[in-house]
Amino acid sequence: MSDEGLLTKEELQQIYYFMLLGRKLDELVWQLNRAGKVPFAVSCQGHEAAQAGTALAFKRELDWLCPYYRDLVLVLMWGQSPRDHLLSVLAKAEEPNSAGRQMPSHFGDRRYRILSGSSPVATQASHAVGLAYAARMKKSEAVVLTSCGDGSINQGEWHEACNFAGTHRLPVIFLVENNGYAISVPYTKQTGGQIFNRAIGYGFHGVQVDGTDPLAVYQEMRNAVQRARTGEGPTLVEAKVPRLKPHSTDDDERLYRGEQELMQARELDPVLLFKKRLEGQGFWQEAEEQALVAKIQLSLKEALNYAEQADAPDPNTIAKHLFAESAAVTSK
Amino acid sequence: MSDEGLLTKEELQQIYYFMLLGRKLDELVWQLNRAGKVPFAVSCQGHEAAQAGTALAFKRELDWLCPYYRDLVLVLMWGQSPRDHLLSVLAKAEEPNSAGRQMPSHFGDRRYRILSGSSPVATQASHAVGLAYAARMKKSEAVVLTSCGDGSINQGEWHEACNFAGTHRLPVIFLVENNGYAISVPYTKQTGGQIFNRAIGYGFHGVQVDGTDPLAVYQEMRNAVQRARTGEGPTLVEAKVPRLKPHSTDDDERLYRGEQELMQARELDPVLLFKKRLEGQGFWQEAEEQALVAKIQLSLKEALNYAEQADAPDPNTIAKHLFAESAAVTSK
Amino acid sequence: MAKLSYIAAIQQALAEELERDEDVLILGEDVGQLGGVFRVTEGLQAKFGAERVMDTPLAEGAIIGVALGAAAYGLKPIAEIQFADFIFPAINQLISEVARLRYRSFGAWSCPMVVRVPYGGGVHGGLYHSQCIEQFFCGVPGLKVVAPATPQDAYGLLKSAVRAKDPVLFLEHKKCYRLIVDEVVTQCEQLVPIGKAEVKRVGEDITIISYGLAMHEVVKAAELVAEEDISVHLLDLRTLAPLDRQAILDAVAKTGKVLIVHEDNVTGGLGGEIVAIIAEEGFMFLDAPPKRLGGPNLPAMPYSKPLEEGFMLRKEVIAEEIRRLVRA
Amino acid sequence: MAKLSYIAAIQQALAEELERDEDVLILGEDVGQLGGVFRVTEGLQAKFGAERVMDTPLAEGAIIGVALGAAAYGLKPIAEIQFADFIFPAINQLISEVARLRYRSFGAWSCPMVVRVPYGGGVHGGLYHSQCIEQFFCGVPGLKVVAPATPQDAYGLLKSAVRAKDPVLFLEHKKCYRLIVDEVVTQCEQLVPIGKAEVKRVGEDITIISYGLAMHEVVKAAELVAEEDISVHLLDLRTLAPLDRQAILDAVAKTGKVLIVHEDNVTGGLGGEIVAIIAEEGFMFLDAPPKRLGGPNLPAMPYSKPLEEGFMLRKEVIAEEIRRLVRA
Ligand SMILES: Cc1ncc(C[n+]2csc(CCOP(=O)(O)OP(=O)(O)O)c2C)c(N)n1
Ligand SMILES: Cc1ncc(C[n+]2csc(CCOP(=O)(O)OP(=O)(O)O)c2C)c(N)n1
Ligand SMILES: [Mg+2]
Ligand SMILES: [Mg+2]
Repeated sequence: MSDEGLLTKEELQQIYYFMLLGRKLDELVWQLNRAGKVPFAVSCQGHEAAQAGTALAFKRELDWLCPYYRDLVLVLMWGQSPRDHLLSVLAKAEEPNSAGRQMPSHFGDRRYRILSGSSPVATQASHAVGLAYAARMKKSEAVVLTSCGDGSINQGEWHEACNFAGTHRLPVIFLVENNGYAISVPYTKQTGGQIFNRAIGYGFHGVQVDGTDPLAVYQEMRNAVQRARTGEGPTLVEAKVPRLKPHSTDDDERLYRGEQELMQARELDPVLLFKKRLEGQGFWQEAEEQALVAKIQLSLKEALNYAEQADAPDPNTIAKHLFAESAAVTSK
Repeated sequence: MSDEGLLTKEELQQIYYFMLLGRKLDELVWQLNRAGKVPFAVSCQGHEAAQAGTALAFKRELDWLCPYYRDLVLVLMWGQSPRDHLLSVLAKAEEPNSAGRQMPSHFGDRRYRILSGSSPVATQASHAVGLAYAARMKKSEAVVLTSCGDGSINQGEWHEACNFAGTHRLPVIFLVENNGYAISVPYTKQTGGQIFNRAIGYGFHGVQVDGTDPLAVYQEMRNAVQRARTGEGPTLVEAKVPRLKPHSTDDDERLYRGEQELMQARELDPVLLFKKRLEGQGFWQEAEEQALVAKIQLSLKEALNYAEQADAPDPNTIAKHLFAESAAVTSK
Repeated sequence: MAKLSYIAAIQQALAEELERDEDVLILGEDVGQLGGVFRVTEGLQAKFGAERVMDTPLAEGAIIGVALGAAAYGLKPIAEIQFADFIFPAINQLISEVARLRYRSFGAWSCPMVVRVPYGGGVHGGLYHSQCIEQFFCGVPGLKVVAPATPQDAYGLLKSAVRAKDPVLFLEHKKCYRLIVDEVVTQCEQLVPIGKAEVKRVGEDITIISYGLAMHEVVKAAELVAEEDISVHLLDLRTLAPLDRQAILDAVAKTGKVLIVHEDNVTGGLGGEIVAIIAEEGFMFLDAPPKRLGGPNLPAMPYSKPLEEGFMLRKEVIAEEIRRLVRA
Repeated sequence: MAKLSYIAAIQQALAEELERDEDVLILGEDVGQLGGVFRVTEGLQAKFGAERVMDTPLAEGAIIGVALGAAAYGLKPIAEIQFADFIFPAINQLISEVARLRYRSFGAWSCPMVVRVPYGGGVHGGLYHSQCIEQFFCGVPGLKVVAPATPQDAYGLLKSAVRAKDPVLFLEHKKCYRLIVDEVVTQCEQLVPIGKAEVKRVGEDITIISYGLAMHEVVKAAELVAEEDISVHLLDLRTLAPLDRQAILDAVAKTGKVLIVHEDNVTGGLGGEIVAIIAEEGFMFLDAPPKRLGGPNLPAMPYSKPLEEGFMLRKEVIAEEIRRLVRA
């Protein structure tokens, strides 16, 4: 596929910017973990292109997002800042997802129509369907995106959501970020059949796309968004991506992935691949790269500074917002 | 499809016998309900051919069954007697499914490897998968059949079972008896896509078959059983059938089905259709029909007599078999 | 003032709320064209359209998850779970999502929805169409659980639930639907508040705390023992979570003897929590051990009539327990 | 006799049972090659093969449903739910199917299986990796629920559970895994019986009933107050369903004062049932109101450290409550 015509140079650079921003931010978080400053983190590394290509296809000032824990690039493009994320990994009071109540990467942000999610996988899928139903009922043009991993689609809840959406032809898009693993369980022990083929059974369009190629993802997503926006119902997009980090900072992936496999995965690094491609097309130069990296690093440093100095949650707020009336619930 | 070669005349008559037996038994139960003797019943009417064609394809002295409440003909062919069923609809102590603890048609019979089922739909699907896994582990040749209605496949549990079976290529067959309704909810408001197509997404074979034609069903099932028995994994068989009765004796289907639609359904009565077909092939005559009906009615009368005289459960047994140790659990 | 059955009172409340607020919508299995398997929503789809009174696929998890999404968008969903017994496929959504959305987002999001659940036995429902399920939800922070016994309470609590800012599990006893008929003030804005119990009978000798169908059986038992000059003070909880602790303690203080009666299993049923509150905070009021009366510790009601009758609480048994406690 | 951590004791019991009976199999997410996210099943797949130690798809409902089918066939499945917080997708199978198979078939079928569930907080798990879930299962007839606090009990109860004829929910406190190390008699057939509590400390002034990680915090609190000459009688329940009523009543009779301590929410937690049993059957032993101490009524433990610490029970708080009760 020729890149020309599909996106402008500025748009291509925007994609690259967010991929790189996500990558650098993620790396920083893992450094903080290794330095003992962050007890737990997950990673978006390897999924950046799939997410950036996806986000660009939406009207992010109108559309809704029900993401999962790897979707750092998605939520950055939907509006959150690196500072938001650093506040969250440090579990500070002002972090926007949960005020420090949830683990990091449990995104949720009312400002940007990112619906708060939880840890049990795949529960967000039916939330997205409900948002889509409500949006249509209120005559909004909004489209809803929900995502999850390749293992998570095997939860019953995901199925129920897909069937509901298919039956009512709702404006919702199911993105599956297939990195071939659910923690240690490989695809072959996890999933019967091909993921994108599940769409057929729900009566909507399904497609598999190379998730290391943001443009291929963008193109399929654009089609999907158009279908959704014009009443043609849901789409399932399966993006094949490499998992470049262990499942989480708690995981030791050498117990189940050989060195060779890990090397192969690194060859699919979407940030490097896309950078090369931009360079090949004359859209990016080493000087620009260095300037951008420096800019990002500086902004991350400032954000980290801010986040580190921010207050931890006050234990006295522990009972707040259980109900609207916020009655003090005490441990008696 | 020519009937010749596929089955012998005796086998064809056997199919017809069980279809007719199921029909007459079912009619009797509904009469008992209308006469106030049975508080509740569901029906197999319309599903008889799909079930008879299915059962014939199995080794019923070896294979396992995890059925649902419409599967009267299936369980009769797997070994239960009309007397068993009448004891059950009358909730007598000696009924084999549950000793009167469950509603009628909640089949289960250790003698015939029919695993006890419950009311929440689709839970039996993963039981079948577990049986198949265990059978394979113990080097048995047994195949497992599980069935449910077209609405029930939209439960998350059904999906989880299918994916598990597909991933492990287990010897289990998923029969979906698609009668176009889940109580009052029609297919169009229930299910996105075509049911048999869901198999593709799980990586196994799926097929739709005319469930009013026992031979068509038999043929697909025979293939499915062979695949299962030879290690080629699961099959999903969708049998399209008419629903000839309301959902249950509690239901008033005129609230959601027009007279014309009901008439059309009656034209698809599989018992009548198969009788005509046998007659057309010279395999069945009116005299045989009359003799068979008389024989069935007589046996049902005897069975009913027996069942009516059988004892109701003793209230003192209410706490029995909660645990193996059968400790008396009292309401204190 | 009209005489309404419990089911008619619920239906009326639903119709009024749909009329009042166009963001209210109903979703569930068979609730549309059929009007529900119990006919609670009869006629509502014809009046308010299939978008606002919608038949869903057979998937309780999705019903609740979709309702959450709709609530997050700004609508007021009223979800129906066809039978309480079939709420388990949705319990992950209810506990992990619905009950927790506000708390986990520090108030940024909320989840105002009503989950209507026909529950309870005595209807020939067998093991899976008879269950009480309140024990699974009354200990879930973030959920309110309501279980009216009378048409007026059903009407007034349902309207409160629809207007509530947080999720409410609304338990409707199936056997009450057509059995319980009473005067109901409707079309009123005098809603029954969530969280308030009510004294349904004033007495001196013993306090009984109950709710749902069992409450009516207690009334009958109270009438039986009234002839023997035993007077029963009866508190109808109406809301099961959060419990009206003050009303419970006041009721116990009234007589010094307390019997808790519910249909749910004794072990694990709400009675344990109530007794614990009384023992912890009202110990000085007690002049005899508190006592629970409930279903046997068995997996719900068997189908056959003699077994079902053996399972259900009867007024004679309650009356006998009252006499024992009063005379002790 | 060897010194074993709680996790090593569990691993040893699993290995021995797999060795003893070839019908035993383990299934769950990541239990095979990885040996589980906590490494409880480490090395077992290498030793016993992928058929008997199997990685399942990410679907808890199927894990339990498949285990039921395997049990019905004659095998002895040990299912692992990766975190207690993720048991809800399987609760329909557990309550409607597993707990009820024997009862509903009048004993024709049975469902011997163990469901291992790492639970509890204090591990920076946040709202969804910290929960106590016993309140959802202790009132379910047909299920037994076990929650050992020590390596020996974990070892002995797990072996009993694998050999049991009925389903056992086996709750392993995550924080105990590596924190609690003790002498364990292994390779023995002296199994710890299901249904029996154990006095873990003999005392005179106050009875404390506890289980799991909280039990260890109680021990620390008991040591604190011992310096003030308060002696604590400590009962470790070990089995949560069915409760060892006799042991509970005996323990209360010993001192006349009782404090129940668990990590689960106070409201809805098992403490309510225990207090109710004591109030109903041991009223005459009590010379002060019983008291429950547990987690606040909030949806599990928040992630941030100060919030988590605010949530967890600390020995100082328990000690303070002991003093209050003893001096009252
Ligand atoms: C219902 C549930 N079960 C188990 C878990 C534990 N868990 C967290 S992530 C994960 C694997 C998810 O794999 P996948 O969906 O492929 O996403 P990935 O992390 O690979 O992007 C598991 C098993 C969970 N969060 N929720
Ligand atoms: C989990 C669950 N939800 C709801 C019900 C109530 N219910 C019983 S049968 C039924 C419809 C089933 O329809 P289908 O699967 O098409 O089977 P059919 O009766 O048409 O053969 C419903 C909703 C149930 N039994 N279980
Ligand atoms: Mg994955
Ligand atoms: Mg149907």
